[in-house]
Amino acid sequence: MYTEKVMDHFTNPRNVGEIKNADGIGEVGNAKCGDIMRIYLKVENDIIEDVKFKTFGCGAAIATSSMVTEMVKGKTLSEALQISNQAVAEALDGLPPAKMHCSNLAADALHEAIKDYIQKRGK
Amino acid sequence: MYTEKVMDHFTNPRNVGEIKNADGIGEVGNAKCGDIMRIYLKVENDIIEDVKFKTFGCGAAIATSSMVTEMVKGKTLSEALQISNQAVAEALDGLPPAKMHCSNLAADALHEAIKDYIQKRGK
Amino acid sequence: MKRIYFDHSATTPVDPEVATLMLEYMTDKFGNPSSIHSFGREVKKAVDQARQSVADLIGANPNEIFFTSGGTEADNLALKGVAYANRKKGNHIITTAIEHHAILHTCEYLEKQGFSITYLPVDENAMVRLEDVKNAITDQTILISVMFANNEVGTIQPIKEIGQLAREKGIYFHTDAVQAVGNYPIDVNEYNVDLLTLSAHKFHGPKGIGALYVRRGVRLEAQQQGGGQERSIRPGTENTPGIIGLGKAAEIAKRDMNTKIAQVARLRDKLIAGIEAKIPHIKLNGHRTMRAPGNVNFSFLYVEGESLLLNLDLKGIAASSGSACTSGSLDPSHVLLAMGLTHEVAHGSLRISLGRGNTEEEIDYCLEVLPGIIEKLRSMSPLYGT
Amino acid sequence: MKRIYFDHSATTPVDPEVATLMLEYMTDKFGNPSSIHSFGREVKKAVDQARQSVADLIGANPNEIFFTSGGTEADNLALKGVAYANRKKGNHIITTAIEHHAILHTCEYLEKQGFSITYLPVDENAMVRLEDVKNAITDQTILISVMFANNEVGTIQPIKEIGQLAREKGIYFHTDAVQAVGNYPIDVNEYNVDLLTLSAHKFHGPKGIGALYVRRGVRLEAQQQGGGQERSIRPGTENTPGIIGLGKAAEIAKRDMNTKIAQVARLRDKLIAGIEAKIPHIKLNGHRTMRAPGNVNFSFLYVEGESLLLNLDLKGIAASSGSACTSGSLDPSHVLLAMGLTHEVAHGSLRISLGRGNTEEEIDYCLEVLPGIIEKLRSMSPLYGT
Ligand SMILES: Cc1ncc(COP(=O)(O)O)c(C=O)c1O
Ligand SMILES: Cc1ncc(COP(=O)(O)O)c(C=O)c1O
Ligand code: FES
Ligand code: FES
Repeated sequence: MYTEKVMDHFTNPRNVGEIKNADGIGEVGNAKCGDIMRIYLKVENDIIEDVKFKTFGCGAAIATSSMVTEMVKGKTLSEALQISNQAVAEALDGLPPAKMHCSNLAADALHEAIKDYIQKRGK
Repeated sequence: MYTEKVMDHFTNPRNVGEIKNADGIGEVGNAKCGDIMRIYLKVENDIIEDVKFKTFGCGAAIATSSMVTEMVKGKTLSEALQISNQAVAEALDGLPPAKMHCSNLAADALHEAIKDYIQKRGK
Repeated sequence: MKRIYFDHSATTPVDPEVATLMLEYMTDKFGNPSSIHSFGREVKKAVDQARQSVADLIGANPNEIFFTSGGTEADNLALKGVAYANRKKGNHIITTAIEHHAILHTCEYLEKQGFSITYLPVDENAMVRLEDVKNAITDQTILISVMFANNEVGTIQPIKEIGQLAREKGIYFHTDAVQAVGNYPIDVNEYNVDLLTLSAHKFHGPKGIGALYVRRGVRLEAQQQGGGQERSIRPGTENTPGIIGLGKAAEIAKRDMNTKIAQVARLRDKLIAGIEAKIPHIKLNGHRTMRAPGNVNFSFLYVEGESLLLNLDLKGIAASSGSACTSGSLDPSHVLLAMGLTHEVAHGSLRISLGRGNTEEEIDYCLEVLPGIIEKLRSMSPLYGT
Repeated sequence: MKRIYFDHSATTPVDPEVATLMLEYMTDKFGNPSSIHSFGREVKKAVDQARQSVADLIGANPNEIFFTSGGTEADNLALKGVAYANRKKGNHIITTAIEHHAILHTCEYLEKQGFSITYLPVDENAMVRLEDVKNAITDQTILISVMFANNEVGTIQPIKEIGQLAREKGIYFHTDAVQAVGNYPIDVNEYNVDLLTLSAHKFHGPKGIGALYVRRGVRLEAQQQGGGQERSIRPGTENTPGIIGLGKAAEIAKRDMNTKIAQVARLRDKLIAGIEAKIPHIKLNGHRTMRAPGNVNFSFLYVEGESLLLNLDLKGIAASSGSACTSGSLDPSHVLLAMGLTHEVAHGSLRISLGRGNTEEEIDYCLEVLPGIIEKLRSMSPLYGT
């Protein structure tokens, strides 16, 4: 049901964990199925220097979390903001139709983390 | 579905045919399934000397026809009148439930033939 | 004694290749296709493949195929499913007098639920007249259901034309193609069909599995509730060996279609010609040319069908009849009566339905023993002029 | 990699003896049991024999057994069949909140048809309270349907007592015994059951076949129309290999019942004890003693079920979960929620269902890998306190 890429990211998720004193933290919950994803950012000069995640969710949720962290590491914030849920799913060679809503979590959590960083910096 | 005895009488029916100048002829039709049975009697001194049948009907109809002719040959008319449909079916070790109405044909046709003989003699 | 099977319209042997595959999906790859683990996934894949094969056999899309427990269930689902889902559009259904009981008795049931059913008559060859279909249509008509090939006399109906008529009027068109699918080339688009019933055991697949083709967009209400299987149109743990067996049977049927039809029709024509040459007082039932490739159906006057069957069985030949005595009901075949046969003539009907396994020798043997049996029964018949 | 099958509540492998017998009735003895010729008669006999074996397994009479395409169809037939046939007596049906969807969704369907349904709650062990049954009965109640053993958490209900209550009130009592028949000793008379659903594929018989037991005298309306098969209660060409396979599976289940239960329950208890000893923050779901012999169900807090299943699958272990992510629906198991679990806890449930083929080594292996997987997932979880 899952692609090889999904299973690879599920089996060996990249960037699991927390960042102490993160510059930005984003959390989204999937109201539909009760899952939660949290993304931590370390930002320097508008560049994402480090990113980590923690996720309580299905295989797709974990794989998209892992994939999105890989996709944004080293990117500028504005580049990162352009990553869509669709792009994450595509990077994983697709998700089962019933699971497409899971891929929303990953990009959303990332954007939340960026927003958090911007707000904190704004203070 | 049929007993061995039914199949025996069906495969080798006894007393098939007509009797020329029969003393009595009985015919019954099974209105339900459209079958017809005709029995011919040769009677002497109130004893059934010969009996033959012709039947258009299913395996049970043929077997009961054959069986009833065997049962009455050599019997007195009053003995023959006591043979019931049930008795014919029993002599064949039973009939399938759906076919029980067929066994009615045989005893009825016999009784019709006897009635016919009595009426003719009465004239 | 060698036994000869001439009853392929009743059921067919499962192809050994099909059976072997099914065995594998019973003992080894036995998972539930809804399970997400490897035991489930390997079966899910095979089920998808089978759905594709069934779709390919009738020119459909795999997501238009819904597996059922057989032809009877698919017929019930088609009629009730369309009737209940489209009740607001109308309450009138058109079918024919010669449908299988899976259609006729379902229609009678629907009549009790307030639907109005027209049972079209047929001509002496069991053919539906297009004109009759046209005249039966009202603004309440929501469904027309006409069988593809008749199971008793083999007549093939003008499905394409009826389908076109239905489409022009915006009425759904269902065909019970249980006797045709796998034995006759069918394409749901060419024939303008919206719903189609098929059953595996009529073309060397297993019993207990069939399918309903439902054209995308047709409104259909599920007739069984449960887990979400078959996109909730037909829930229940999938009969995976059955589905996979049906898929393989469909694949084989498609591959061998043309050679099989040619072979079977040749035997059929030989048998018909032989019987007509050898036995007097007979009547070929059904259409002479618009006829299922394997169907032979004669009435032998002055003879009753069950006696005939039993005598053939004693000679090792398995066939079938429309006689009341065989059916367990009190009337002979409703199909033969609808064609205008009298009770007596209908009573003496014999159906021989040929399949791919039958041989020329079997036809010869049948032609050898049949005349004697007929003669014997006629000599016992009070109806036969002496 | 060796694969371990721990999902016997989802489905079981077909017994090789059963499969071999079915093969014979597919390719060789393939006749239609309604046919009067020898091909038909030999199958008819085997079908009768199978009906006897199924009846024997549950202490019924063979003419009280009606074959269906599986548990889902039998559940539908039981509920709708009784509801429609007894509508004049009343329109109220009592069931429970933890039934299988084959019951629950059928009840929802019946609600739309004007029936009124009471869904009884359960206690924290998924047990129905007799008192609740009693209080739910009205003078409109025509049917009580309570499952025998729950498919998710294994709880065995007080069937005998509910049956007695129903009988005293003159209300029909149905039990969905799909998880129990063949795996647990059942006698319809001892348990006061009027209708009972069983399904072959849950006890090493084939998929696509089941049966409804209907006590003589119960008024039931057919839910499918067609030929007269199964005394017109369930028409359609009989799935003869399926029926005969079910019969053989029933025979084997009856023969091996006691040894099988002892063996499976021992493994179950070992696994439960092992998990409780090795893994913190867990909750055993279901009743500790009134529990199906093969059922193990735990919630692992801070863990999501599908991830857990996939990780087990990667280690070769096939199990199941009540997580929303697995079910494709948006809510986790209605059974776990009815027991009072929160969404999060229900989310982390794992069902391991054991069968006669499982071994001590497999339990040991599972106890070896499971703690690591749970630990890994927890370490990824934002819910798990660091
Ligand atoms: C024309 C036709 N329709 C429907 C059916 C019923 O199909 P099944 O036997 O698969 O229930 C049959 C065969 O029995 C048939 O010949
Ligand atoms: C309790 C229960 N009822 C009904 C069913 C449905 O039976 P089937 O899978 O044979 O349709 C199942 C299994 O899926 C079940 O566990
Ligand atoms: S004569 Fe018709 S059923 Fe026997
Ligand atoms: S997180 Fe629930 S379905 Fe993916």
